[in-house]
Amino acid sequence: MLTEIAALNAACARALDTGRFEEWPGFFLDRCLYKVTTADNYESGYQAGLIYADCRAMLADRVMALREANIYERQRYRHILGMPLIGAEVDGLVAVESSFLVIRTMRDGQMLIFAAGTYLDKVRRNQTAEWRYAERIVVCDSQRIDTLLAIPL
Amino acid sequence: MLTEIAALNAACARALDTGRFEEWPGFFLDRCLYKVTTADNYESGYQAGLIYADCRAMLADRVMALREANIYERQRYRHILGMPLIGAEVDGLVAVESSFLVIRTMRDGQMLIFAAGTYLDKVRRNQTAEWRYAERIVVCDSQRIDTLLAIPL
Amino acid sequence: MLTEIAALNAACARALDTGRFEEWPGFFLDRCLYKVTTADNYESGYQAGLIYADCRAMLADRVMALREANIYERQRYRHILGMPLIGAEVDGLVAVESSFLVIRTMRDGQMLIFAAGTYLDKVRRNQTAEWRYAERIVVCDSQRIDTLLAIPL
Amino acid sequence: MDQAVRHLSAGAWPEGLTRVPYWVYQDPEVARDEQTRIFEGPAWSYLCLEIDIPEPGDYRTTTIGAMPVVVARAENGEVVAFENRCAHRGALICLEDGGRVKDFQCIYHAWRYDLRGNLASVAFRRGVNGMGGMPDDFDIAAHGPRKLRVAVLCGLVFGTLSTEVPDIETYVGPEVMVRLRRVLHKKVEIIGRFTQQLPCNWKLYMENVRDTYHASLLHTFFTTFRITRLSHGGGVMVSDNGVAHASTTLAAAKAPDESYSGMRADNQALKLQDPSFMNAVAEFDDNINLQILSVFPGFVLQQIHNALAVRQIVPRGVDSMDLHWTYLGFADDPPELRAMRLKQSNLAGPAGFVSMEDGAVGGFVQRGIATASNQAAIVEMGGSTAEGAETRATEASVRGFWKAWRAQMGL
Amino acid sequence: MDQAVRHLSAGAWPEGLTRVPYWVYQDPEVARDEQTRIFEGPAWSYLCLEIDIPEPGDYRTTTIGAMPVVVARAENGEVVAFENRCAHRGALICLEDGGRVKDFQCIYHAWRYDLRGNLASVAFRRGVNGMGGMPDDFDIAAHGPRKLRVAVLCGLVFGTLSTEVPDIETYVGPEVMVRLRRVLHKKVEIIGRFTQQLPCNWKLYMENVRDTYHASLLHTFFTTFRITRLSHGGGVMVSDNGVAHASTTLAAAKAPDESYSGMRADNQALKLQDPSFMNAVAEFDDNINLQILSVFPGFVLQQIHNALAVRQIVPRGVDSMDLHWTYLGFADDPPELRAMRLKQSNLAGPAGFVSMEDGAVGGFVQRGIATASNQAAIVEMGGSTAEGAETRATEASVRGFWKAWRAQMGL
Amino acid sequence: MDQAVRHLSAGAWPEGLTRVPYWVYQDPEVARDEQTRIFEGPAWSYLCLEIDIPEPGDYRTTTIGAMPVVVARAENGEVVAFENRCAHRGALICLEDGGRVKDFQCIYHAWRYDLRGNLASVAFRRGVNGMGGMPDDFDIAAHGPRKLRVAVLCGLVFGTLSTEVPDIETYVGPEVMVRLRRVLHKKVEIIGRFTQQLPCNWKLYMENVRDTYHASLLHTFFTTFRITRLSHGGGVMVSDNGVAHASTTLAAAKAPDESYSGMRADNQALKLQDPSFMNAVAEFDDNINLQILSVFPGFVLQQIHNALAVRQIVPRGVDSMDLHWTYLGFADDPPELRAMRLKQSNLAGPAGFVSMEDGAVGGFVQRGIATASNQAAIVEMGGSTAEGAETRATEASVRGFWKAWRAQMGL
Ligand code: FES
Ligand code: FES
Ligand code: FES
Ligand SMILES: [Fe+3]
Ligand SMILES: [Fe+3]
Ligand SMILES: [Fe+3]
Repeated sequence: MLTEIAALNAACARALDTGRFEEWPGFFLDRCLYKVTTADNYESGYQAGLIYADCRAMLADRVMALREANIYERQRYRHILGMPLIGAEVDGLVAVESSFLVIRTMRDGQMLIFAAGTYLDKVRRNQTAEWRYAERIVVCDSQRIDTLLAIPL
Repeated sequence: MLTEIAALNAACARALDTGRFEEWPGFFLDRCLYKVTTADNYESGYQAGLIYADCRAMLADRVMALREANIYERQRYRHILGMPLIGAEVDGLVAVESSFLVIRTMRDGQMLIFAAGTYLDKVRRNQTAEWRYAERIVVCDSQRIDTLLAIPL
Repeated sequence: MLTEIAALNAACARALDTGRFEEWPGFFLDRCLYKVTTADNYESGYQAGLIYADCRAMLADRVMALREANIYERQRYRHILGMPLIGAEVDGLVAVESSFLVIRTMRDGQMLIFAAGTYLDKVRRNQTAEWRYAERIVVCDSQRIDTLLAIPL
Repeated sequence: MDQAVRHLSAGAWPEGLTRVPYWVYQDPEVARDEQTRIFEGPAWSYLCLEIDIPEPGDYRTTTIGAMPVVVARAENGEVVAFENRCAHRGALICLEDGGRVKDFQCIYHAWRYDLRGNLASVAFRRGVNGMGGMPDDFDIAAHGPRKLRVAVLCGLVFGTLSTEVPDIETYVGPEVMVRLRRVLHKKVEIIGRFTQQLPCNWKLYMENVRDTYHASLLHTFFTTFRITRLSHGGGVMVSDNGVAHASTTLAAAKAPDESYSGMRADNQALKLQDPSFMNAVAEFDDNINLQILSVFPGFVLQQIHNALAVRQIVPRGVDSMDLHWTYLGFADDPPELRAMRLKQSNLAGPAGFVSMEDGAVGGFVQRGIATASNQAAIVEMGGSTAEGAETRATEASVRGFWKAWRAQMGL
Repeated sequence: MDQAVRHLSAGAWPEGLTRVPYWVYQDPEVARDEQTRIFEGPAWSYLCLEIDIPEPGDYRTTTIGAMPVVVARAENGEVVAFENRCAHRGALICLEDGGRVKDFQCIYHAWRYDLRGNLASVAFRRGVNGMGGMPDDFDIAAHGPRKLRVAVLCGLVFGTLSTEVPDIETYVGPEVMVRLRRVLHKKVEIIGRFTQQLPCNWKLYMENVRDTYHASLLHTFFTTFRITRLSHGGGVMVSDNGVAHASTTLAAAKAPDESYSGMRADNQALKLQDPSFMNAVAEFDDNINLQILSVFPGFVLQQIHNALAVRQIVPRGVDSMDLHWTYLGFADDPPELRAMRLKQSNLAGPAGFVSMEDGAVGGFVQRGIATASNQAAIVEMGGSTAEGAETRATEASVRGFWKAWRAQMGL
Repeated sequence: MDQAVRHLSAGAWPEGLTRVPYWVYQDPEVARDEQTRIFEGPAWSYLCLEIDIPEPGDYRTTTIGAMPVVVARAENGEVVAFENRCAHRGALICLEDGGRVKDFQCIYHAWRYDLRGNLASVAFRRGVNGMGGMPDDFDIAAHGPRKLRVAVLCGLVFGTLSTEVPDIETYVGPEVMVRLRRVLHKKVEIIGRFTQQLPCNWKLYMENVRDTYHASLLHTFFTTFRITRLSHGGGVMVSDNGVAHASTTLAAAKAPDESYSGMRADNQALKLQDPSFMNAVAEFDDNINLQILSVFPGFVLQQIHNALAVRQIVPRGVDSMDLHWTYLGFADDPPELRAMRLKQSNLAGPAGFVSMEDGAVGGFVQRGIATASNQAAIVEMGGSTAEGAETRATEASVRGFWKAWRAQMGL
């Protein structure tokens, strides 16, 4: 199972790193919560996120906006993921924690530590028995975002 | 076993990354050696360390000092760990090598590559059959420390 | 198998990170392709590489040159590797993709995100049944190289 | 380029308000003058929210330009502020974003300050065993960090070192005060805090905030989903001194609108799979969808549907700045309204559908003008004055910014 | 040191061409003057390859020094170029490395430009519903980014803001033109693109390129495998204005050569396990193994056996620069020749066996001279003039660089 | 703030030694003057340990301020030093931290230097095949890097470019020489080397070292475990020229001590689980627990119980510096003493229980004074002179630092 969850995380990160954003919502269940926040906000109990989606449709809309509506300079992410820590299973949902690091590379080649932090996930098998995210809270260590956050973390 | 050691490394790193410093000495045996040094020092055979503890009590004292005595600006670590390389077992001690990267995030959100290097570990099962560190030599690639080294690596 | 490939990647990276360059060609088959390029070049179909070797002998010559001929300031790499993604097997060659991050530490201790990207590998067991690289295309996210590229990625 | 590439000639200024020479965004001398003449000068700077420091002993740290500042609630409940610099040898007195204390103690040599920043005691002032210590004539009362004049307005805390600048309401002006009170009409609650680092001069961001012309052209999302279009009702108001502005957009007419046809920004192909998050809850009894308000030099108040936020602009250098976002709700938000705020937090902020571009466009200008410091921007949309208008197809409010800036800079 | 550590005194210059004061690599004032006097002055800068923009509407972005530039192919097939800065408020007009467009539209307020950079339209110029918009007297034709003068030479695109500088061929000079045409005699094809960031002043790299003295001494690989040695035939040519240079090395004499014995660079112990990649395919009907050519200020053309490349030098600051490599083949390369180019791509570039050191040595100088700004380099090898010679044991071409540099800088 | 935010006015200086204007920590002009007037001026700078270069041909590289320097052991065993800059075109002559060589060869064009830094040969000086080469009148003896005057003192190597500065012992002064000899009384051995990068002006760190007032107030660990308290015996001595200082703390009186009661620094709740590492081995026949010694501009010698170290201060910019730590033992350390040194390495250094704060506090000051360059620090503890005292409740030694600094800067 550890390997399966690690593979889920890796595949999800790979979809983002290779620019195949359309595949990204597919790693989530229809009814899900995806939020990007920071450790300070998380600890203060502030509910808002930089990105906040309470269903997969909102994730799809985010991707659509990135493709069709929003302007941002060409950039790539590279996720480096830590080993997942599998937590308790509560009514079918398995809690998982994984460290992440994202390096952002801009069009001109400039590389930057864009984000580091923890994924606080709740995963469940879907109808076809594949692990999917029912919840993913992206808790960034830093409350500072360079320029903008376009591609999801 | 590889997975067990990887899990030990991950759990130890997580205790530091989440600020639960008090748990950190628990990953070591009572009689142990913990030292933070650099590749240059290691290769020169210089024995002193930035942090040097020859028993778990000294690790606990380090944590006590960080909590009660020392002043340093609020900061977080994020450890990203490589796959452990399991070496030879010599009288019950298994040699393990793992690459690490630590990103430090300061209160104002500034992120920095704080340290990268190798853990040269010797691990053994304790009475309750859990893997623990008998020795951890933290060999940093760089001999340069930014500002100060408060939280252990 | 996943673990075996991950171990191959880790061992190869370790040879480079510990300065044991002479061991590095040994991770490749006699007839192999090793190329360091960038995502932009790869997507544009440009064939040339920063480093380009179409046999193991050229890898050995690269190491010889680094040792005997080329001048570059003392530096170390630290590879942090992602979980390999095992792809299809086509006539005995298994396709593997793995994310990588390389931190370069200079003599004076300065650390830098030197490279991040993906290894596009084709691996096969050699006569002694060890996994080896038949092909390794190092696709860097950034087309920018700081100062020079001496040690292979 | 990693450095200035021009001999800059601060001082020369084109006639009128319709041209802005590019050296204002590049010259380190200008940045230094701004610190003394604006941030430490006769201007009110936003410091924090009153709810950040509800009780006596609560404090919060911030900066005015580059000056570190402590804001605290004194014993008598008064809000006070002072420079975050120890009178002894200059260390920061407070190292945290905020907290609660009995008094302040500098970590370096333990000099103590009361909650108002008055030096209260000097460690070993009398020495030890009759040796050392401070001279007897050392007058504690004569030393301490610089004190600020503070004003609390609708739950916002402003501060200034200036004794000349008029009171905050006069500074903002009656018209914009109405707009400010419209939004901050009851107790707010913080629902998120983020910092966005922008690769541009701080003035480029403030111009962007005041630039009613760009929104529907730069932000496709705005236009396509008809959140704001120049063809919608509303307008912009600017205080006489140029210091404050507010722009509003009325709810969209349902009628078809061809004014953007053919423009990149008008992409009728776009459809949302979950349009629910656009169903804003009506919470202000008017039909204003969107109101952006600013107070010179660095304060912004945002209402985009139910997405409320305060933004604080802090310069970091000629080509770098921090934008501190505080996402707000009201303390008495009913659940469905709060839920809508969380969903609509996708609209603004560093990842906002309609604000993401604002994080980058200042950098595009900074890079575009790299070698054009002796050229000038054209700020002529809507004429040449800084007066409000019934349209947003104007740069009047941007001109108002420069009116205020030049007055303070003496340029 | 992270900052200049001297009072610099630009202006003072030693007699003749044999000394170069170190402040030229350190003084920010000098860098600023270079931008105006050289990069925006009477000099031709390399912009891109003609094949980068084959069809009308194709464009590519680059910089001349720090000035952002767009190069485009106009409707009539002409190659044009203009500053990448919007006439309105200065945003970059193009954000991509290149592409194909019908016209250019600034993202900020949607002002449009035709392929030549002429301002074509202003969004909401007439306002909306009769309000706002630009003044009636606003003259679109009177505004736009600065236009460049463009020249296409052997598939290379050069540009300049200057109307005085003579045509490109006169600028390069007849002798070096012959060398340029020798290599670029037919249609090229891009086989790789890389950027190398060097920790040195841009002039240190250009000197290195023109420094025929260093190659066989710094690059052991050159010497040991006898790719180029000072004892080999060939020489260096420099245009009268110092602007252009070309150096050549003839195929090695087979005879033993003791001239390097005992030097680090001569390591006869070295043997290649796969020497095949040194078996260059003869493609130019002469016996020139190696030819390096440069055009002031920032263009380099390389032929090292079958490794062909164009290098563009872009300063980033007094102690930082970008080197943009474009690895080339010919469109009609037979497979075995193309295969050899790929193998020989190991010779040059950021990881090149014979060029790796050039990426570092400029930084070694920058650091070596850290506190020596009032000292000077000795550039006396081969005498004191900037004339070509039948040997490479000379720094004549380096002196030529300074001849051209001082003429433009008026120093 | 990423840049200076003030118009700085070096030159103006308050009366006496009790005020230090903050612009001294901020002004790039001051940093440049310091390089020429102090680091390259009449001051002795620490270069390395004599044991770093035991044999002829051994060398080590370092810097004096920003000037790169090579220290070498000549054939005759003499210690020599010279600027690490090639006489030809300025490249670093040595690229390693140290090593052993027969002579020095610049990698760029293979110019050779003997162990004293004299230019010995020029590659291809006579050209090749009768062409090229240096002019016949080129005088090798007339060129070479700047040589340093060197002094070896108790196994420490110091160097200066100045011929005026008196010999090192006079420079340090008799009183502090005694303190220096007390510690370095026999052959040392290196047990660790680390570099700490501090976010502050170098003078803030040197003030901290000389600041006997702060130790027990900033470093709780010191106070709580009674390593040093102002109530302990000991004192501070300052050389007449202000150049050198030494402070000492005698073993604690066993009596209870209320002088810190109520201060943060006095936390009697703290208990060590392993107090053994505080059981210092008595190795100097006196009851001095702790001695800190410094020599202007950048040398520090530390004895904290059995933790011995040399620290070298190297400025990197107005707000950045490197601190190079060399942890020492004696060559003849018995095992238990060496073991105690290793345990006590926890006390000092970048992670030291009683020094960690010193790495950060300079940055707290640098940030605290960001916009206070026209304000001044108060350095009045213990009066207004720079004379030694029998107490550490004084800033006399800090005033001594400024006495020396101003003398050299002519301020
Ligand atoms: S600097 Fe604050 S007490 Fe000394
Ligand atoms: S800046 Fe280009 S259209 Fe406004
Ligand atoms: S720079 Fe040293 S030999 Fe040329
Ligand atoms: Fe906007
Ligand atoms: Fe070269
Ligand atoms: Fe201290």
